Order: sequence, then structure tokens, then C-alpha cells
Amino acid sequence: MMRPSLKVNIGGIELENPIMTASGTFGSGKEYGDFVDLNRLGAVVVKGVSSVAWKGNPTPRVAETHGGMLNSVGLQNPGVEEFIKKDIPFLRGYDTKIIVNIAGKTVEEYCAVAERLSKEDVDMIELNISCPNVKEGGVSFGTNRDMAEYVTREVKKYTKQPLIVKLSPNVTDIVEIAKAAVDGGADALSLINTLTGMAIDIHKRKPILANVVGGLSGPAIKPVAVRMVYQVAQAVKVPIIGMGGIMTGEDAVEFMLAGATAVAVGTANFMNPTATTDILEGIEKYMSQYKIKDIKEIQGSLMI
Amino acid sequence: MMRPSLKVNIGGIELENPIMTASGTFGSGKEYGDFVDLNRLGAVVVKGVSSVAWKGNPTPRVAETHGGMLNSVGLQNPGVEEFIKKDIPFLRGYDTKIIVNIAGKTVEEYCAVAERLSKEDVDMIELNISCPNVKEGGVSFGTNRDMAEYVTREVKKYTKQPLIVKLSPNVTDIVEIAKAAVDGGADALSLINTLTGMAIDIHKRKPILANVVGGLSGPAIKPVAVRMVYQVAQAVKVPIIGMGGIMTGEDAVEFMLAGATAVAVGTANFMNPTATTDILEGIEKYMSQYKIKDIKEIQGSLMI
Amino acid sequence: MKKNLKARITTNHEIAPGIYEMIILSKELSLEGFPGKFVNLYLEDGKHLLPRPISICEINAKEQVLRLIYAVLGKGTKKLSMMKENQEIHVLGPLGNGFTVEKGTGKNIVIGGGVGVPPLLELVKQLEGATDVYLGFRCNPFLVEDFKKYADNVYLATEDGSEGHKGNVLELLKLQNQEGDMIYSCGPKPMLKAVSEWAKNHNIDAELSLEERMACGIGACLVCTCKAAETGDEDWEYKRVCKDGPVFSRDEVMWE
Amino acid sequence: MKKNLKARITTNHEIAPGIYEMIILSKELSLEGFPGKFVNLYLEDGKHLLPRPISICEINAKEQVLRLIYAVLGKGTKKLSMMKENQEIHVLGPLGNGFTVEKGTGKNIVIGGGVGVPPLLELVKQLEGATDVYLGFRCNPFLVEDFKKYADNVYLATEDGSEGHKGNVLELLKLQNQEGDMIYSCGPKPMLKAVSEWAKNHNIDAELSLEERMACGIGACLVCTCKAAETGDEDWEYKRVCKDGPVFSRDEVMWE
Ligand SMILES: Cc1cc2nc3c(=O)[nH]c(=O)nc-3n(C[C@H](O)[C@H](O)[C@H](O)COP(=O)(O)OP(=O)(O)OC[C@H]3O[C@@H](n4cnc5c(N)ncnc54)[C@H](O)[C@@H]3O)c2cc1C
Ligand SMILES: Cc1cc2nc3c(=O)[nH]c(=O)nc-3n(C[C@H](O)[C@H](O)[C@H](O)COP(=O)(O)OP(=O)(O)OC[C@H]3O[C@@H](n4cnc5c(N)ncnc54)[C@H](O)[C@@H]3O)c2cc1C
Ligand SMILES: Cc1cc2nc3c(=O)[nH]c(=O)nc-3n(C[C@H](O)[C@H](O)[C@H](O)COP(=O)(O)O)c2cc1C
Ligand SMILES: Cc1cc2nc3c(=O)[nH]c(=O)nc-3n(C[C@H](O)[C@H](O)[C@H](O)COP(=O)(O)O)c2cc1C
Ligand code: FES
Ligand code: FES
Repeated sequence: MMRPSLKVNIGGIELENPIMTASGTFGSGKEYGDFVDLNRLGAVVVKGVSSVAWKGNPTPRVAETHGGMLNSVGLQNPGVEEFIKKDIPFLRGYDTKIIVNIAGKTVEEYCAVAERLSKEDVDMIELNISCPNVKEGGVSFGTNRDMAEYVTREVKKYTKQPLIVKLSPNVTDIVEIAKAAVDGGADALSLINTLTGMAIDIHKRKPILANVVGGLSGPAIKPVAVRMVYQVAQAVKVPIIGMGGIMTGEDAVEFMLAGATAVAVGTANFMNPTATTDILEGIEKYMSQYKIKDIKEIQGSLMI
Repeated sequence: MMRPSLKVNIGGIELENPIMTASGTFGSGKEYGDFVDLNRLGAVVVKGVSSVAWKGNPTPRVAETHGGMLNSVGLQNPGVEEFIKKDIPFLRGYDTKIIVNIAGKTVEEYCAVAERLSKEDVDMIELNISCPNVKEGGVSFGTNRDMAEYVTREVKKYTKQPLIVKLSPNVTDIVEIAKAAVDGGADALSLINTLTGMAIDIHKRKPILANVVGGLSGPAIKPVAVRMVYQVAQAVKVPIIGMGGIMTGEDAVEFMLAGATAVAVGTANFMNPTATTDILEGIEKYMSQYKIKDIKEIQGSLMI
Repeated sequence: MKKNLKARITTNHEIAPGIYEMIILSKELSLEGFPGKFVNLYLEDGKHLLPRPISICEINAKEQVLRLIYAVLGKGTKKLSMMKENQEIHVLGPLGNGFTVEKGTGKNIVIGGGVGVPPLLELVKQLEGATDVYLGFRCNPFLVEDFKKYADNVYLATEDGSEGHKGNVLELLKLQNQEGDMIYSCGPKPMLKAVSEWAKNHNIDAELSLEERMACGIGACLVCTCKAAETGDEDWEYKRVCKDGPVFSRDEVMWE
Repeated sequence: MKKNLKARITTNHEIAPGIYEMIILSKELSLEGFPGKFVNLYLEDGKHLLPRPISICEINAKEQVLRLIYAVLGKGTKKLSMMKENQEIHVLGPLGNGFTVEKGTGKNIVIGGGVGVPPLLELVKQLEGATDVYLGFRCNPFLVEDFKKYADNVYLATEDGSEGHKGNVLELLKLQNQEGDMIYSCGPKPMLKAVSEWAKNHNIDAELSLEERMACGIGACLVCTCKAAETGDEDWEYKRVCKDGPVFSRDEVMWE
């Protein structure tokens, strides 16, 4: 029998399979390389990178919630030069695509990172306009239609690689923002980033996170993520990378049925370092159970 | 020793304690009366009532999600006349406050229900501008600043009881909507209603809910709810009724620390019919552990 | 009166491929149990919040136990099947309205399909009149011997023909030219719809036990509704399967 | 090499009020174990997603077991304490960098406070030089006899004065005019800060084991950071407690 095809295409780049890592949960892959064969991942999406080093927020930066977690890392990163020096050579040692998540406090900063990376050997850029953990810029771009379009259009001028725009779920109308990003030139969309949340230590009477609020991720948010992927898939033509609480191959299939071309695995890595490849195997099992020869048969095949 | 006081005041009405039922999860209390002493509840908030009977959505209307559930009941109710005839006399047999959640497809419909109830023996009105399960009206009022203010102001003209406005979490800026409702004359705010979500049966390749999308409730959404209560409490002076995933007395305390004056228990009832009074006892235990004599000492006492 | 309690599991094992028998010990539940009523079982694992409704298959008030028979279908019933003897389980029940046993003084026809079979056993035990039982399965029948103890006749159909008639129960019913005064049935919707039509054509009264996804299980949340109409009434409404049902009379249910 | 595996629990019981000993059987973990390293324990209950980091208290490579000592603090450790013998537990480890045992050839001072005491036991076992141990507890000391087996001297302090010196370990250290070449310490932040200052004043090298809330445990997610600076460097950065630590050298850690 022919092996089923799991190949997916995003912005003209062909991935061996639809499994990506969710930015910020997988570092640049080094640490997880002890547990999973990085060659088996469709793409590694690295932690958000800015033009200069960012220190991030004070600790505690994590709080456990029912079926989820809050983080307030605040995009700590060593800056784009360090990233280029250390992480690209490491990742190029593997047969996987490299997607660089970029962060900025101003449109100029986003553009500077994009321009710097346009000369480097990376496959795609993921524009994070949705991080709830930085005060300036970041999330305000992701929650305003016009800003979303504007920052996408500007960054697009400076990048040579396909541009993915990563959307925030903390909005009244996700479809409006998705369309704005596409109007601005996005080649693909990632959704969702984290929902803004908060947890309190009732004994200390203090917020658990030093930053007071943080981003909610994990299986708790999956229904919101699936809904947004579904709504956006009805409204735009570019490929969607779905994420938010994917823990199993079945969860990944759910996102693809809703309209995602690829999926990203985030919080699941923290519970099980082999989550990415376990999920890949789960998808393969589903495909063989239903005799699906090409993963494209799943994508968006929901019957309403 | 003196018994600690759990009394709270909302819109000039004094409740024996801060425990309410979340609208739509407790019927009018009859069914749960088999398990809990309704006299022990601060208030019973009844299922949304409209001017005429609504049939609601087709089934399935419920889907289980990780640490939560989706519902798409769609405000099925027998209409305000039936409600007045059957439920008010039943509830008046108990020493608890009656809060009527009202629904409408147009501003006129909301006003009609409010006016009809203004002559009846109910303690407060909760204006539901946030139900994601009805196509017209409902949620669009709750996601638009000007509409939220307008519908509140209009309904306020027709109601004699204190008016609570119940907000939707599916918005970019909850504080803006909260302020609009207060500007419109809200005496208190309830938050949060459900987050819009979706779940798919990957074997049938169909949405689980006949209505495709539904409202996510339960512990999964608690961090979002606590965050919104906290943000709104910083911005408005009216009392807040906090809800979203409250399962234990500790959860209830968390909401009060964030700024809620009272709390409502919804999904927890489905897992345990005595949830409301169990939660009340949990609050009492916390108060005695920390020697808190008056529940007002907890409310909004978070240290940042 | 409904009970909200922890009951001890005395037995939990597979009796047919994918079909489990769970016996729970509870004086209160055994006293309140009634044919056609069901209980809510809770998994209490933080992930699965909603109850699993399972019908009462048999009641033994003397031994103070309820017998439940369930199919492992999804994640929740899988978890149920892994519960151990002597473990406690959170149970709410008995819920719903049950069958009208009093109507069964004449000649009864009892028709069950798949996991709709178990709730009919206690009914057959309690029916006064003569009772013919029709049981349909995809394959691997179960509980057949139990029914033989209490019924006058038991007719068996399997879709794969491995045992009994090859085909469905409706065919078998027609083949037998079955006659009777009262029908009780539980099973998949298409089967119930067919039973309902057959009953109407033969002018026999019928009670049908429905299934729907539930949350509260006691009539408060309105998620478990089915379309129902008073006899002859075109103006249907959504009725609650958990409280107004799960047993409905033939003419109440509106089929899609 | 870090392992991601299921290990069998051979012992799990209370050894002091609220303090539990769990022994887990795993050849791989026992071979890779090292003083100061820790393991992540997973609850796998759908509600608590994050791992509970617990230090390695003792390693027995011959019996292929790890000994863990943990305090019941919140919901997760409560659940751990209810796990039964013979149950399997999901473990990731050993994680982190551990103490530099090689520095301990001279006179060692080992200082532990509360649940910071257990990770020092395997260290003391492995240290070559002479070792004086200071243990501080609020009340109800534990593991003291175990330390006596391997240390030259064990000094005990309890805040309530129920056993040993009434007060904290720092006072005791000063009372004894303790001298040494190397300090190893683990315990609450205020204690570590005081140890660090005392070490600086006495010009003694020190290694301190820190705690922080974690997610991945392997250095990928950056939630577990602490402020750290290269010696003398004012330009601090956030370092990962799980990967760059949990053991840091005296001069690296910047105290708030
Ligand atoms: C009144 C009543 C009596 C029942 N009696 C029996 C019985 O005696 N034996 C038996 O094997 N089965 C019975 N069922 C069906 C049984 O409740 C479901 O098979 C079971 O809930 C599936 O749970 P799951 O976690 O395995 O499936 P999942 O698909 O993982 O469950 C997800 C959610 O959907 C609900 N759900 C899924 N399928 C059904 C269904 N068919 N009916 C109702 N809810 C469903 C679950 O309760 C849960 O909330 C009965 C159902 C009802 C309504
Ligand atoms: C490297 C390291 C080694 C440790 N070794 C030990 C040990 O040997 N013995 C022992 O008793 N304790 C040890 N701890 C502390 C232990 O991890 C916490 O007490 C435990 O995680 C609390 O979990 P909980 O569910 O009971 O508390 P909860 O407050 O319910 O936990 C909620 C979340 O916060 C985290 N958390 C809460 N308190 C702490 C804390 N003090 N440190 C880190 N995370 C925390 C939990 O892991 C969980 O993610 C260690 C911590 C670290 C970082
Ligand atoms: C610890 C942590 C750090 C994250 N950092 C980033 C980041 O740098 N850039 C980004 O776009 N998203 C970041 N995210 C969001 C994830 O990429 C993902 O969108 C989100 O967590 C939902 O997926 P999940 O539920 O599978 O984790 C972070 C998430 C977590 C939990
Ligand atoms: C089955 C169901 C029905 C609901 N119906 C209503 C309603 O009629 N009116 C309303 O304002 N909110 C309704 N809600 C929302 C709840 O009142 C509450 O805001 C929400 O469920 C969050 O609280 P919880 O997580 O404690 O359930 C309903 C929720 C559920 C689960
Ligand atoms: S399940 Fe709540 S009304 Fe039936
Ligand atoms: S816990 Fe993830 S980097 Fe330390």
C-alpha cells in the first residue's frame, strides 16, 4: 500500500507534515531534541525574536489553571543577532522548516527584525501581533483592524519569506482582523494566541503572576480556538495554522476539519516532551482508520 | 463568637449572602429544590425570559469540552406571562431574592419584558445582552459600546427594580462595554457570560452542536472571567456579580478578591446539585480560617 | 426522591465485546429505582465534567443493588470501564419518568435495540401481562438469557446474522405477525421511529425511551430536549428527555 | 540523558506531619540521578497540567530506586500523597544541573531549610571532604537521622524550639563560629539570601539551589527564570532555574 501523504503547503513552502511547534513553547528546538527527532516535525516555530534583547517580565511567570495555564514570559529573547548566530545553524542541521516568530514594540522594530531575517536562511516569518504580555505595541496591533492591516503591509515590504500573521483571540470579531491581515498581504494566518486571563492566590491575596495578567493556553481554550479557525476559514483563502490546546492527534484532526492546513503544538509539550510526534502518529492513525490517503482530504471537510 | 456577616448589597437590595445561581443553569429553582434549601441562596437568577415563548435551538445542544462545556440552548423559555404565573409564586415561597434574566431580539422586546415585570414581585432584573446563542439582537448589543449603552438606557426607563447588565466576554475591551452599561444606568454588572466556542465530532466529521457554535462555560474559562472582573472592578463603581467556572468556595473567594460583590454558580450545578450551598460553606470556611468577620473585607482586597 | 450520593461498585466487568456490567451498592437507589429511569454517573476527573446517563437495567432491593449495563463508546464510558471494584462512584438518581408498568396488563410487546436493551429487563420483570420480547443487535448479543427468565417469548435478530434472525427487529416483528395491546421500546432513533410507525399502523399504544446529550439530568438546563407535541397537536415544543422523558408516549414524539 | 518514562511507585507514605516519602523504581533514573538534580512528576488528571518538580533526595543505583521527599502544600502534592504503591507515575528527569560535588574536597558546610533539606542528603553522601550539616525547620524535623549517617556533625534548629536550637540555622551557624571552604545550601529564599551574604562576608564559595514555578522543566519555555549576573556584572539577565539551575553559584544570583 502507498504511504498516505501528510504534505501541506503554506505560502508556497511545502512541509513534510502539518505538525509545527507553537512559538515560545519549544525554544528553538534544542531542548526538545533530547526527546523527539526534529526531522519529523513539519516546521519548528521558534520563540518570538525582537531586534534587540528583551529581558521579559518578573517571575512568577506561570500559573496553573483548570485544564490550562497562564504565562507572562513577556517575550524574553536574546535579540535577532544572537538568534541568527546560534539557532539558525542548529536548526539547519535538521530536515525541518524554520519559522521565525517576530516581535516588536513599534512598526519600525517589526520591520527591522523582518529585514534582518530576510537575508537569512529561514523559511517563513510569523508576525506576532497578538502577545498579551508586552505593554506597548504587540497586542494593540492585533486587536485593531486598521493597525493589523498596516503592520502587516509594512512588514511585508521588508521580508522575502512568506509572511504568517498570528492573531489574538481577545477580540470581538476575529474574522475582521483576519481579513485585515490578509488585505495587508499575509500569506497565511496563525490562530490562536493566548486568551488574557488571571489567577489569584487566595491565601496570599495576591495575583499569582508578577505581571498580574497572563496568557491562557492549553486544552481549556480549545473550543474557542476551533471556533475561530472555523470562522476565519469560511472568510479567507490563505492557509490557516490552527493551535490552542492541541494535546492529541484527534485534537489536531478537529482543527483541520475546522479548516486548518497545519497545526501547532504548544502547552502539550510541557506535559509530555514527545507530544509533537505523538500527535503526528495520532493523525496517521486516524488517516489509516478512515483510509485517508492525503491529509488534504481532511482539511476543511467538515459537514455542516 | 459572633457569626460572620455574609450580607451583600446590590443596587440597594440586601442579600443574605453572595451566592446566586447563574441564569439558565438552575431553571427557576424547582428542580434543584430537591437537593438544596433555596432559603440559603442569596438570590435565584432565573433562566432568560422573553416577551413571548421561544422554542430555542435544535438538539444536540450540549458538548463536553476539556474542563468545560458548550451549550446552545438558545434561550428556550415559555414567555414572561407563563413565568409570572408559575415561577414567581413558587420562588416567593422561599426566603431568597428573585432576579429575572431578560432576553429580547429587539430593544422594544427587552423593554416590553422589563415593563411587564416592573409590576411584579421580583427583586432585580438582569439584562442579558450577551447570549451567543440567538442570531438577532442578543449578543450584538453586548459587543458594541453604543448599543450596550442604548439598550441599558431604554430598558432602565421601563423597569422599577434595580437593573443588572450581563456582559459578554467575547469582546476586545470589556471595560469599554462595562462603562457603557454604567453610563446607560446599570445598577450592577454581571460577568461573564459564555465564550463562543465549537467542538467537532471527528468521526462523523460534523459539529457536535446542531447550532454549530455554542457558549463555553465551566472551570476552563475561570481565568478569563477573573481577569475581566478585575479589570472592570478597577474601572466602575457599581457592584459586580462574578461568574465563570466557580466550582468551590475558593473559586468564589478568588472572584471576590478580584472585585466581585457577589458570585453566581452555573456549570458547577450540573456536576453536583448541591454546588451552590457547598460553595457557600466553602466561603464560610475561608472566612473562619482567616478570622474574617464581614465578607466585605474580602471584596476587592487584592494586593497588587 | 432523587439521591445525590456516592455508591460502592461491587462489580464492573465486560460481559460482551465492549459491553460492561456495573453493579452498585446503594440502599437508597435500590429503593427508588424503577424500570425506565436512569442514573447519572460522574467521572470526577477534572476533564469530563458532564454526567454519563445510564439506564437502570435491574434492581435488587433485597441486596440493595442496581445493575447497569453500558457500552464503551467514548472517553467517558472508557473511564467507567476502568473503575475498580470497591471504588466509590458519584451517582445522581433515579432520574426521569420511567415506563408505565400499569399499562402492561394485557399482551405486551417489548422491543430493544443495542444498548437500548438493558433498560427493558427490569420492565419485563415487572410487567404483569404476557410479554414477547424482540432484541436486536449489530452482533454479539447480550442479556438474552436474562430476558428468557421473565418473558414468554424472546426473539433475537443480529445484523450480521451471527445469532438469531439476520436483519433487524422490525423485520422479525413483521415476520412473526406479532400482535399485542401495548408496546415498550428502547433503542436507536431509526428503530424507535420504525416501531412508532408500526405501532400507529396497528393501532397499538406504545412507550418509547429516548436518548439525548445531557447536562443537569434533572430538568433545569434545557439542553436535552426533543421535539414533542400533545396528541394531534401541530404546535410542537421542546420537551426535556431527562425530566419529561426519557420515556415518551408514541404520539408525543415528533420524528425528523 | 533525560528520561521521559513511567516509573513504579514502591513506597509513598507520611514520614512527618505533611511530609511524604515516595520511592520510585527506575533503572534509568537511578543511573542518571545526581545530587541537586530534580525530577518532574505529572499528575495526569486533566485538571493539573503542569509538572511538580521534586528534588532527588537519595539515589540507590543498586536497587534502581530514587527517593523523593515532598511536603503536601497544595492540590498537586495532595494528589501525589494519595497515590498508591505499585501505581505508575509519569516522570521526566533527572533535570537541572546539580551541585558541583568536586568542589567539596575540603571542609564543607551544608545548610538546609524545610523542604530544602531533602536534596542535600545525596550530596552529603557523595561529598569527599569533612562535612558539617545545618538543618532548620519550623517544627517537626525530618531526615535528621539520615544526615547523621553521612555527616561529621549535624546541627538542628527549629523555630518553635521543639528540637535543637530554638531559632533559625543562620543564628546557629554564627553561634558555632562555623568555618569551611565550601557551602552548599537549599531552602527558602530569605534563608538562601542570608547564607549567601554570610558566605560573601566570610569569603567562602557557595552553591545555592533555587525554586521557581515551572512549566517545561527543560529550559524551553522561559517561565522559571531568576535574576542572575556574571560575577561582578551589573548587566543582569533572567536565567532558567530548570536548566541553568536549580543550583547557582553564590555570585550569580541577584537577590531582590
Ligand atoms: C436516559 C439515557 C439512558 C442511557 N442508558 C444507557 C445504558 O443503559 N447503557 C448504555 O450503554 N448507554 C446508555 N445511554 C447512552 C450513554 O449515556 C452514552 O453512551 C454515554 O454517555 C457516552 O459517553 P462517552 O463518554 O463514552 O462518550 P463521549 O462521546 O466521549 O461523550 C461526550 C459527551 O456526550 C454525551 N453522549 C455521547 N453519546 C451519548 C448518547 N448516546 N446519549 C447521551 N449522551 C451521550 C456524554 O454523556 C458526554 O457528555 C443512555 C443515555 C441516556 C440519555
Ligand atoms: C527544582 C525544584 C525542586 C523542588 N524540590 C522539592 C522537594 O524535594 N520537596 C518538596 O517538598 N518540594 C520541592 N519543590 C517544591 C515543589 O515543587 C512544590 O511544593 C510543588 O510544586 C507544589 O505543588 P502543589 O500542587 O502542591 O501546589 P499548588 O500551589 O497547588 O501548585 C500550583 C502550581 O504552582 C507550582 N508551585 C507551587 N509552589 C511551588 C514551589 N514552591 N516551587 C515550584 N513550583 C511551585 C506547582 O508546581 C504548580 O504548577 C521543588 C521545587 C523546585 C522548583
Ligand atoms: C510559555 C509560552 C510562551 C509563549 N510565547 C509566545 C511567543 O513568543 N510568541 C507567540 O506568538 N506566541 C507565544 N505563545 C503562544 C503559543 O504559541 C500558542 O499560540 C498558545 O499557547 C496556544 O497554543 P497551546 O494551547 O497549544 O499552548 C506562548 C505560549 C506559552 C504557553
Ligand atoms: C446551559 C446554560 C444555559 C444558560 N442560559 C443563560 C441564560 O438564559 N441567560 C444568561 O444570561 N446566561 C445563560 N447562561 C450563562 C451562565 O449564566 C453563566 O454566565 C456562564 O455559564 C458562566 O458561568 P459558569 O461557568 O459557572 O457556568 C447559560 C449557561 C449554560 C451553561
Ligand atoms: S439535562 Fe438539563 S434539562 Fe435535561
Ligand atoms: S520551566 Fe521551562 S524554561 Fe524552565
